[in-house]
Amino acid sequence: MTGTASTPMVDARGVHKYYGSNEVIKGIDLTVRTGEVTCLLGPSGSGKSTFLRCINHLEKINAGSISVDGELVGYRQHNGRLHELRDAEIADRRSQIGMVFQQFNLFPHMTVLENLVEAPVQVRREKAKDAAERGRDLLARVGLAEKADAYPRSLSGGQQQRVAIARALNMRPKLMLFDEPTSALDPELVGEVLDVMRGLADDGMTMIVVTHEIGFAREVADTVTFMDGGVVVESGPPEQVLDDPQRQRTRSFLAKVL
Amino acid sequence: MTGTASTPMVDARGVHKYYGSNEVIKGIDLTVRTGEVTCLLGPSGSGKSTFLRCINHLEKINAGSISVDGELVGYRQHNGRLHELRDAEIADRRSQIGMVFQQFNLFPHMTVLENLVEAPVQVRREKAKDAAERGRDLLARVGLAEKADAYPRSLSGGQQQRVAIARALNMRPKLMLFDEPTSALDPELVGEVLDVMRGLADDGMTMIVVTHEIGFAREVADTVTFMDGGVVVESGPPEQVLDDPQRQRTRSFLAKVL
Amino acid sequence: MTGVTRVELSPAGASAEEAPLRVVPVRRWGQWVATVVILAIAALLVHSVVANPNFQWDEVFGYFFDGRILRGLGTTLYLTVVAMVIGIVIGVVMAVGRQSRNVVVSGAASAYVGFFRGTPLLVQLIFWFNLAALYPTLEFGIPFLEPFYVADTNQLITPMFAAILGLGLNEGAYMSEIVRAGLLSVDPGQTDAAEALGMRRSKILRRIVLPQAMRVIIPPTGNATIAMLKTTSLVSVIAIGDLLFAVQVIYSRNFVVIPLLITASLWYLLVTTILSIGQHFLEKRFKRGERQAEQSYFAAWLTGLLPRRPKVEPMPVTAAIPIEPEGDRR
Amino acid sequence: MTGVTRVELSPAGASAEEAPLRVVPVRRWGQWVATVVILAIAALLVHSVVANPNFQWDEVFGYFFDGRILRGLGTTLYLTVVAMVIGIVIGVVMAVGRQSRNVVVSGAASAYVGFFRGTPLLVQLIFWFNLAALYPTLEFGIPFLEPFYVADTNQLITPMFAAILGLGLNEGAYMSEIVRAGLLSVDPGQTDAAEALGMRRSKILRRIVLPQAMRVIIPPTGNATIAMLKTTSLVSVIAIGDLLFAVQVIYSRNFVVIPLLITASLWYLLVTTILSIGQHFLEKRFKRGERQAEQSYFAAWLTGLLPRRPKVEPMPVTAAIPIEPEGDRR
Amino acid sequence: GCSSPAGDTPAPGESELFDQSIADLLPEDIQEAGEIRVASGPGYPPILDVAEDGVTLSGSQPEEVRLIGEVLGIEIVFDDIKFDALFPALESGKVDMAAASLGITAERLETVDFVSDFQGGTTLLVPGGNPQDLSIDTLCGHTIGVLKGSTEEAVTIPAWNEDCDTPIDVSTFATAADAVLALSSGRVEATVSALPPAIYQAAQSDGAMEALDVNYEPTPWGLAFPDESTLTEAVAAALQKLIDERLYQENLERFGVEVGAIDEAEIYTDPSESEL
Ligand SMILES: Nc1ncnc2c1ncn2[C@@H]1O[C@H](COP(=O)(O)OP(=O)(O)OP(=O)(O)O)[C@@H](O)[C@H]1O
Ligand SMILES: Nc1ncnc2c1ncn2[C@@H]1O[C@H](COP(=O)(O)OP(=O)(O)OP(=O)(O)O)[C@@H](O)[C@H]1O
Ligand SMILES: [Mg+2]
Ligand SMILES: [Mg+2]
Repeated sequence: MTGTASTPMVDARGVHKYYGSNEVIKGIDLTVRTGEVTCLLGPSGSGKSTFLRCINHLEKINAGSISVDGELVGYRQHNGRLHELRDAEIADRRSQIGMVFQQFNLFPHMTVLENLVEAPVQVRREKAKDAAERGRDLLARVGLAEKADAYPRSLSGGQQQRVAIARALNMRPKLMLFDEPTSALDPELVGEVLDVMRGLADDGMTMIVVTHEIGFAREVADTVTFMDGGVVVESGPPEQVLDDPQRQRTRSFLAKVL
Repeated sequence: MTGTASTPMVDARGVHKYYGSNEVIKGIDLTVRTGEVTCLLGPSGSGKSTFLRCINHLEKINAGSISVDGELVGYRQHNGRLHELRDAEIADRRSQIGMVFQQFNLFPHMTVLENLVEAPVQVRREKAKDAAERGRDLLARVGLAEKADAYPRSLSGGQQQRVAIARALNMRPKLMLFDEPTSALDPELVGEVLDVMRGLADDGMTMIVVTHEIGFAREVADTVTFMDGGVVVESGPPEQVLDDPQRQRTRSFLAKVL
Repeated sequence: MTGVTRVELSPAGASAEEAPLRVVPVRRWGQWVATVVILAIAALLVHSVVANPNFQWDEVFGYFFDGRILRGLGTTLYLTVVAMVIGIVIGVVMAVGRQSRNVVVSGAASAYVGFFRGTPLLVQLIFWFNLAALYPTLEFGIPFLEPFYVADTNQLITPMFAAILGLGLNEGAYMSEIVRAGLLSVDPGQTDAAEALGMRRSKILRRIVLPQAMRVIIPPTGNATIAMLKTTSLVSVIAIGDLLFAVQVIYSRNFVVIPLLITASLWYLLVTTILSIGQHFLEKRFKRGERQAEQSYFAAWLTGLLPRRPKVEPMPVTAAIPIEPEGDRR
Repeated sequence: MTGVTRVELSPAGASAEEAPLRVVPVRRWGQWVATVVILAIAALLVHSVVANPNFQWDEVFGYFFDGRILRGLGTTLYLTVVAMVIGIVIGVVMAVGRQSRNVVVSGAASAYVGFFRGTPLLVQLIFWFNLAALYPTLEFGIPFLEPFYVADTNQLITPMFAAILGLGLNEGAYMSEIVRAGLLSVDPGQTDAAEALGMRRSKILRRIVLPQAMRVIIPPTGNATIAMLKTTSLVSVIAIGDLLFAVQVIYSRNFVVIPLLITASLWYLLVTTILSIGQHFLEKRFKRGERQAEQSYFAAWLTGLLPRRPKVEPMPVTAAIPIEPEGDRR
Repeated sequence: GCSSPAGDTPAPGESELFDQSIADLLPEDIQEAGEIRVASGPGYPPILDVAEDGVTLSGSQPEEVRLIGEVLGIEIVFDDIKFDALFPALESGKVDMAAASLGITAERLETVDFVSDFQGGTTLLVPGGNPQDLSIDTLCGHTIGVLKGSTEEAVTIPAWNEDCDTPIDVSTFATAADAVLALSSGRVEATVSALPPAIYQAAQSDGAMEALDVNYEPTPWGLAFPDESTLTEAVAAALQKLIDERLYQENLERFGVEVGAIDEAEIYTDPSESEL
């Protein structure tokens, strides 16, 4: 069931999500092919974060289906029925999807390297030595080799976010989800993080990126999807969506952000 | 001793500030004339916030002097000596300087109107009715008339920041200090707050604004001051500092932010 | 979240229009076992308590409204209330004192806390009660000058006064730690903002910091109040009869020990429950303006017993931006 | 901050090059009065304690290393350690249980906390100790079937076991509230991040959430441990001799009450002080990675006594951006 | 506090028991105050107990003190102070004397004075029918409950233990009720206690317990006074008058503890005067 060129990495169909009686996602279809970068744009409250969280099953969806690399997230299909997975299996599938949060969410009580080593050792039962070795390589790649033994709180926001990316990458995920990875950063620090993401995209990582950085989207994205009020308003190649949007909502949003 | 056209509203001379042994402000001179808007730019850690906090004596300076509207902040000159003011007097002077923080810092246990009324009643001993009346006017002015009885946490960031501005204005200050008032906001919400500030500037309020919004600075500021490492690197009218900076440091900073 | 809501789901590759598949919820054997075990234990406990003649339920309820027990209960409640009020006031003063910039003041506050937390309450009670053994008269006045008021210690310090003094001072030391934690929990930005508005320290403490610290202060204070309810029984050593002492006096006569202890326990349970309800509402009161109410002990207990249904979520922080009317703005 | 550092200040209008003016610090009369009053009280207290013959310091120190008292101290320490360990374990289990999605599990945990907080420890101890009066034998087995193990209650539950059971179960209820507050204090983003990495609930609890909750859990646990030190003396009701009971037995023979109570108090103070030091280092340990260390009780006490000097501040969070070498990039 | 004036006692000076010559022995401050404050509280029936109303202090010793008050023509005010606070209360002058069924021992005489008013011997309280057939000579190796600070705990059992190979396993309880409950739950096999309360406890238990019919080595008990108290003489004289007029014995009979009657009220001030 692993991904081939023909199976898309992410295949979301008719996804609905309620918080209580409040419908936050109102039927979203989205396909991301392996190696592609999709940027999600949209105003605050449009459900971008929620959708991302549904993809790795941090939230259960109420209707529709999401499959990652050909496997349903959170369910197993068997004899014409959907069997809910148990926590352990969900955790296992989740470990193949990397996620980077707006607020970094590094583990403050561990050093940078310990942050990177924790999940491979605890989840994958890798040897600490192997995980640490790979971790150091990743840190070097994001330009933080010398910060391995620092604690997260002593790092700048940009540095913290790069550590968060390295932490996710150290699980060798098939898919990376980014939820506004630069919006908590000072303008000067944004560049550092976008550089790392650009490098990832060049290496062929499949990525879904929620962002307000239109410049980045234009440069890196294969597809730009504009969401509002829980639905996809417009989707397509960056040139089309960003420079020649068809819908009024998209245009008014871009007018404000640019 | 009140401000006339000739006395500057803010007159800082040779200001130095240490945190422990760490010199954060290394001799700053700055003059802001009544009715002028000064924008402070500079990278993170350059001491912008610290300087602002020195102006209203939230931090004691270690050398130099700062006077607001002709009066020393935190001291009284008498018989050739500087007498430290007691807390009550400092509080009194401070009440004439409004300050708006990056993180809003609204009082979460009070409604919006209560936030606005608190200081005039507690500090100025105004009648609650009068303060509330003026408060409602101010709320209307920042476009939040109908939110008077809401609690801060139920407001969006932009709304919260506008309440914070109204709260400071309700003390009828001579001078407004803004510390990155839009950097905690979503891009779409930034405009709301900048609009309010623009209106204030048009009304002739003296303002010092720490900001990364170059567009706003260009449009509204009378003077733009670029700080780095605790000193003023460059200062002048916006056209000059923003469009034709003389120093390399300024140029490299603007290159990243723009 | 584990509810078996019917979920329309279509497998990957199948078109969304196909009939939805049935979802088989995961079987959580561990949870079922836990449930069965807990219910079985609960049933056994209830059965063995109700059916066991040793509990002598007639005795238990026979004494429930006994005058002596009710009087003891009154003393317990009175002491708890008074001691907690004094303790909270002292706690606030000491917590603030410990943050004083004056070394002597903060040192004294620390010494107070160290001393009163460090010595047994029983000893403190005996000391206050018998202060006269150490200081037969108390003289009020300016040191080294003639005192302007001299009091016989024993007259000044009645047993009830000694009890209140002992319980209150002791509780003050513990409360000071609780209040200090609360004060530290309030964002310093709040003090900044209030100072920038020109408010004075005392006002800031009273109107801005303390009300917000209450959130963190209330739950451990609830713990402390419930503990105090039981701690008051130590005062029987200085001739004050509380609830527990009342039943002890009765059973030291008739040796109906266990039923009487159950009577006392039921009263304590009742009062504790009422206190928990009070705490719940107090917490709610001080959560005004907070978005998502954390569950207090009582609420957790209630919701722990009631089936959980999805409920309407509170308003989001970030208000959604209204969709503008169509019309090109470019 | 109030230190009289010499500040170069020039008045408004004067040029910065002029000779700096002398700064006259504000006179804080209130603080001076407070200082004098506190020092005077302290001096009076020390004098009256040391010089008062009623304290009989020779008796106090004569009993300090008495074998019975040392044995009692040993029991107190042993019970405190064991009861706190049990209490903490139960507290964690119950705090987690109360957050369970299973209604029966969370209801049972809530009932546990309600019951054990709500009834006096004394009653609980008497119950465990005299369980045989209610249930002469304990039968283990499957309900309604022949039990496979029958034990004599009194043999199974030794007095020490009853004491540990009583103290541990009771403390568990209080600790559960403390732990719950700690768990709630950890940013949910941490759980999100760990879940997104594929970690399982138990792992997340153990490796991510609990270590961070410790910051909030330790101070009230310190309070609880110090209280437990004194609470253990309740076990004398079931014939176990702790420190306080040891001195009570001695003075009930010879009536040297006050000096013996002082002896006990000094021991309690000593242990409390050691515990506070331990708490200080534990707090420091769990503040690894935190930027600005909050002061623990002990540190506050120390710094409250020592003169405060400006010290080198910790590294800023946001690292300053290094100034690039000159060279046009435009 | 729970201080309660003697319920049905006639006003001071009115009683036919009043004896001016004995009253003259009272120290001046007491005469001035017109009352003697006595630390005493229920919890050790039948010697210390409450009356039927459940509030008024009663029992053989408090009633005896009331009689003494009548002889002295002075008001008796009881203060219910627990044992731990008892001596400090004596020393601090909060009370003038203590009626708490205290045994007179050399150790205690170091810090207080006594006037003897009772002879308490030791006996065993065992489960009904005495299933283990215990007696005072066969206690070695058995689990025995005693009362904290009692003569039995301090003196008697250590003396017995000297003849034991396996020492007696002693559990020390704070109150008689705790000890009796432990006996009924089988926690201890017997309690060693003074005879009068043991008889009372057996009577209360409906046959579940019985007190052995021995009165082992009676020793003097007494009313306690602060060291060098000037009140002892008056109290001793008053008590002696009660003994001489047999009112003392009648009072003990009322509570069923006449086995402990003494013939002479003695003042003990020095440790050397005690046999214990
Ligand atoms: N845990 C939750 N409980 C209830 N409502 C929620 C929850 N999380 C999000 N919502 C609501 O769902 C809607 C969509 O939120 P979401 O965070 O997905 O938006 P977003 O597009 O990511 O916005 P932003 O740009 O502000 O991050 C909002 O109205 C929000 O209030
Ligand atoms: N309370 C404090 N104690 C010690 N150092 C401090 C304190 N506040 C600020 N600093 C240090 O002073 C320097 C200047 O900080 P400041 O906050 O004024 O910078 P800034 O220009 O406002 O930066 P930013 O854009 O990040 O807000 C930084 O190195 C910071 O670490
Ligand atoms: Mg979001
Ligand atoms: Mg700043």
